[in-house]
Amino acid sequence: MKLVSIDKKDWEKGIERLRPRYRLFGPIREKTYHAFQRLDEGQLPDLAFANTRLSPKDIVFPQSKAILECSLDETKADHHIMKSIAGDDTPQLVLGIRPCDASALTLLDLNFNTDEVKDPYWIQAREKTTFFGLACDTPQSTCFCTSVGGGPFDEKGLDVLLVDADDRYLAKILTEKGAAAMQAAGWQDESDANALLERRRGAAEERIRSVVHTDRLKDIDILRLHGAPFWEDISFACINCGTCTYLCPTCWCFDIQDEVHQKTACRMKNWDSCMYPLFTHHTSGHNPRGTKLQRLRQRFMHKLKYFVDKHDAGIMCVGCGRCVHSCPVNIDIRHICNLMNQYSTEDACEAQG
Amino acid sequence: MTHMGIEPDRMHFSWISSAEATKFVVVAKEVTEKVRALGPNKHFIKTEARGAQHV
Amino acid sequence: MQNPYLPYPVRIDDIRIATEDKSLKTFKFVFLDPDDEDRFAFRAGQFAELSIPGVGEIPIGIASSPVEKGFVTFTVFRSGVVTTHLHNMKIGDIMGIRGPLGNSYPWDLLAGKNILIVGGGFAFTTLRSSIVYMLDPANRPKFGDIDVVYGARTPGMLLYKDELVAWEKRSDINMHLTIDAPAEGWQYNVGFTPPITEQKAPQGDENTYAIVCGPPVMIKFTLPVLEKLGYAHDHIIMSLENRMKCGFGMCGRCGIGKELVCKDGPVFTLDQINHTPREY
Amino acid sequence: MSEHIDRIRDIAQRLLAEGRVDMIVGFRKGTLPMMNEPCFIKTPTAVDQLVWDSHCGINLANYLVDRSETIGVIAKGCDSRNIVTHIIENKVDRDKIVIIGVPCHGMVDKRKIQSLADAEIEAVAEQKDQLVVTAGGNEMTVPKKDVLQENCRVCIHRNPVIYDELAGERTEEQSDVDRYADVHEIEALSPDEKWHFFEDLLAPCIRCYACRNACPLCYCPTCFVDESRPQWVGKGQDPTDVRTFHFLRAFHCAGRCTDCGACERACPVGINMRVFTKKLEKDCFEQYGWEAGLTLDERPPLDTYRLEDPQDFIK
Repeated sequence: MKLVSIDKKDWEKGIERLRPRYRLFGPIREKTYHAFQRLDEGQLPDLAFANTRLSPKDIVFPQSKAILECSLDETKADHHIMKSIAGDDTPQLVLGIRPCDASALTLLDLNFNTDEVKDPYWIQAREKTTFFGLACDTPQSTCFCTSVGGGPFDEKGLDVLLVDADDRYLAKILTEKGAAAMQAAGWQDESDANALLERRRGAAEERIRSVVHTDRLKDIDILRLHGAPFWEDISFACINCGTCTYLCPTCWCFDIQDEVHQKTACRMKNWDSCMYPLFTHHTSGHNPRGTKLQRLRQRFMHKLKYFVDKHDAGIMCVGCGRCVHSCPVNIDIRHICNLMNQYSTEDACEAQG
Repeated sequence: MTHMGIEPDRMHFSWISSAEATKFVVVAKEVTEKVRALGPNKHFIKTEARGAQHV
Repeated sequence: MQNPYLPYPVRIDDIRIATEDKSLKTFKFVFLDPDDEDRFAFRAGQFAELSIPGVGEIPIGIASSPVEKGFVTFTVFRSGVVTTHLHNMKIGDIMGIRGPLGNSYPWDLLAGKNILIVGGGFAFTTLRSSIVYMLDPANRPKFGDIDVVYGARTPGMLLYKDELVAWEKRSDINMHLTIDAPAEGWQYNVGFTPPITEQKAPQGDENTYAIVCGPPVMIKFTLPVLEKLGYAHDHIIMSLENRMKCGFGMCGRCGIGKELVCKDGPVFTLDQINHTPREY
Repeated sequence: MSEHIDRIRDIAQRLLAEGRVDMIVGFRKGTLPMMNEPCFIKTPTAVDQLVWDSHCGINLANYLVDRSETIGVIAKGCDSRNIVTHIIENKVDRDKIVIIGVPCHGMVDKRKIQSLADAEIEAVAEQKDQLVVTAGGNEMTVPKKDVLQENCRVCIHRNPVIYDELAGERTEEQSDVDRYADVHEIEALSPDEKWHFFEDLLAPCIRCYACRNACPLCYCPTCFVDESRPQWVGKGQDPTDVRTFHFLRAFHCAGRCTDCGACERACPVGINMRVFTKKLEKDCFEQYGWEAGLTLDERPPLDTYRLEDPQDFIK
């Protein structure tokens, strides 16, 4: 794994070299927050941010994406025959994704890219996208990546890891794709500052203050956790909005919807949320998760138990803290994870306040 | 509706009794002319499935 | 790369009203590209998404049998947006089918075993597929005794009546048809499915499996009967339903615990279901 | 912590101990600065969990519907007005709630406080009308009136309008506020400018429905956006669909909205959707002299007809 030093004086020049080859995305400051956006001509990513308000998952998993279409005009030979809407193959490059958000992509891979079925839209978006991560020096009080198998300098899901080292960036090249982009940018000064990088890593990891415990989740029986009494207390405040799921870099659930525009039918893949009653509502009127307790429990059981049991890849959470920050009623996954992890039958008798 | 930016002349309310044929004709003509003057509506029209930010 | 969202184009070849109240119709589809039929190779118990462009998709169990070639059939209850639209379509209309999806009844495990089928109402579709499959001359020797208990409210609400009558006459399958209340001209059993099962079904043992499909109330009262008859929970096979969209395990809504009804199911043993949250 | 909390706890404890209520709905301390979490308390010994400060902006009237228990609910001015609306709309049985009214001095907007600091806020303490904000290890003192939620800044009903117990002295109502300055600004725009104003306003919307779900008025079993037969609104991110959702929701709140600010507060992307609901609130006030949730004795303007109702929009 090659380490390259990028003098900050060469940063803009390199980005200009990348622009003709890649569709560039990066964090942009908007009023009081940062958001990942397509970088317009001459626009540079603003890397002075804690984390973006929304996760950048929509770059590879858009909130709303037209996937199939066909004509409904019966005079056309191929009417009513759905065809895939060919995706655009233009390579794209995301500058400055945080390691937590990048490692989330590897969790999404477990859903969208399996041995049995592959989502071609996901695969295409993943393949055409190169991720330059920005090692995190400014973790927030709600960050807990180090508890969930990640870290502020974590490399999972990245092609290049950038580390801000004052007057330069240290770029750790992690994949072929990353190497190609580095070459295209003309950033080629090899560096031996591994020790510096490791020092910064250690310092950043120490700055993570939130801790969650996940060690016992795997051993607790699904049905016992499912029937735990604490769900009533936790779910009381929940208003069943989709904020946590839409902001989450690892939430992947989606809906499929048809729309008709004049004589064209279009099938879309839209984000969906387990928080919504409609998510599981049967046509008959029956709803297996008809109460907010059931829906809130589904979200946390999925992330912290079902996923753990199914994939043996830790919990389905990268510790970015967005849901903690943005939940309108302060439902805190750290608290719930710890409650679940320490749950035992004795707790079942405890009176609920 | 006008508060959100629909042109005021596109909106019209009238009480017309079933016996007021003349008023109906007058109002219908007036509304038609006003809407024609505004041209085709640009708002609340979906032409294709948009919304995909990054194709 | 194969696109799992993309349906095979099909033409509606035939539409038959399946029950006297006209709430169910059986649709026969023919693939526009004959090669798609091979790609659609399925086993009894699987389902598919019937896909109507501009309207939506609906997961329906496959009613035809793998041994029936040249077409696929689905019997569809009119209830929601897509099924209502489908009921109004005509022979010759073009639409799509996506699948086959889900697991199937565990045919490898069932080989050499006695099979009890308990069905109620319009959940008989994949059971019909299974019976036709087992009765196929090439397959019949692979199975022991086959018993079928099938109940509906009235004679007119039984699906596939012509076939039921034909099976009644055969000696290699024991049919126990039943309706809720006596009706003129009805020569078979009268009573709800669970008690008829109790009277007619064979005892459970290591070599006998029960496949149960029906409305929740029938399931609720049939399971204790099967337990009484000696069927172990891992010998009771059920097919679950949940709201689905993708049908191949990605969209997330049909989960019951860590299992997804669309991909890990819809067929589960009662034993498996006992170990998952009852969220179906 | 505010001066009201001791009285709130005393009342809650008494109500629970006397068996007058099955549970108290209030706030407990959140896990983040400037956040409290709605909670229920069922035992008299647990009332110490209850908190009351300037971070209780969530409207607790939202937690009263479709419950079988007799509930003691802590209500500031706007909460109490929404409880009145619930009673008028038969969503809550007056006999099954005990209202613990709390005179309110306005709730603070955590985004406004955060925008004053360079670092993440670590703690916010209250000293009467001042907030002591700790961020990045530094302390600063901020007048509370500068960081109030926008709706609280212009609120003229800070005292509960209906209550069974009152947990503090009535506070003086604000009288020198321009309640509709923002609506007037929009009204002055041309149709095209209005259209673009709302287009920009709604561009960040992710349709998480936090605004709808935080709103005590939005209790429909199936919201119109979730209807499938017919499907009124597309489910994607088309701006037409997004706008349809927001405007229709606002219309559904016409004559019912108390400008409690729950929608704006809940929005994870900071959209001020109050500019729609306030326009309708203003119209109801100006045309029918109606403010929602002030009295149990009068029907709201949209379900009554009076000969003198203004009808100059009908030609």
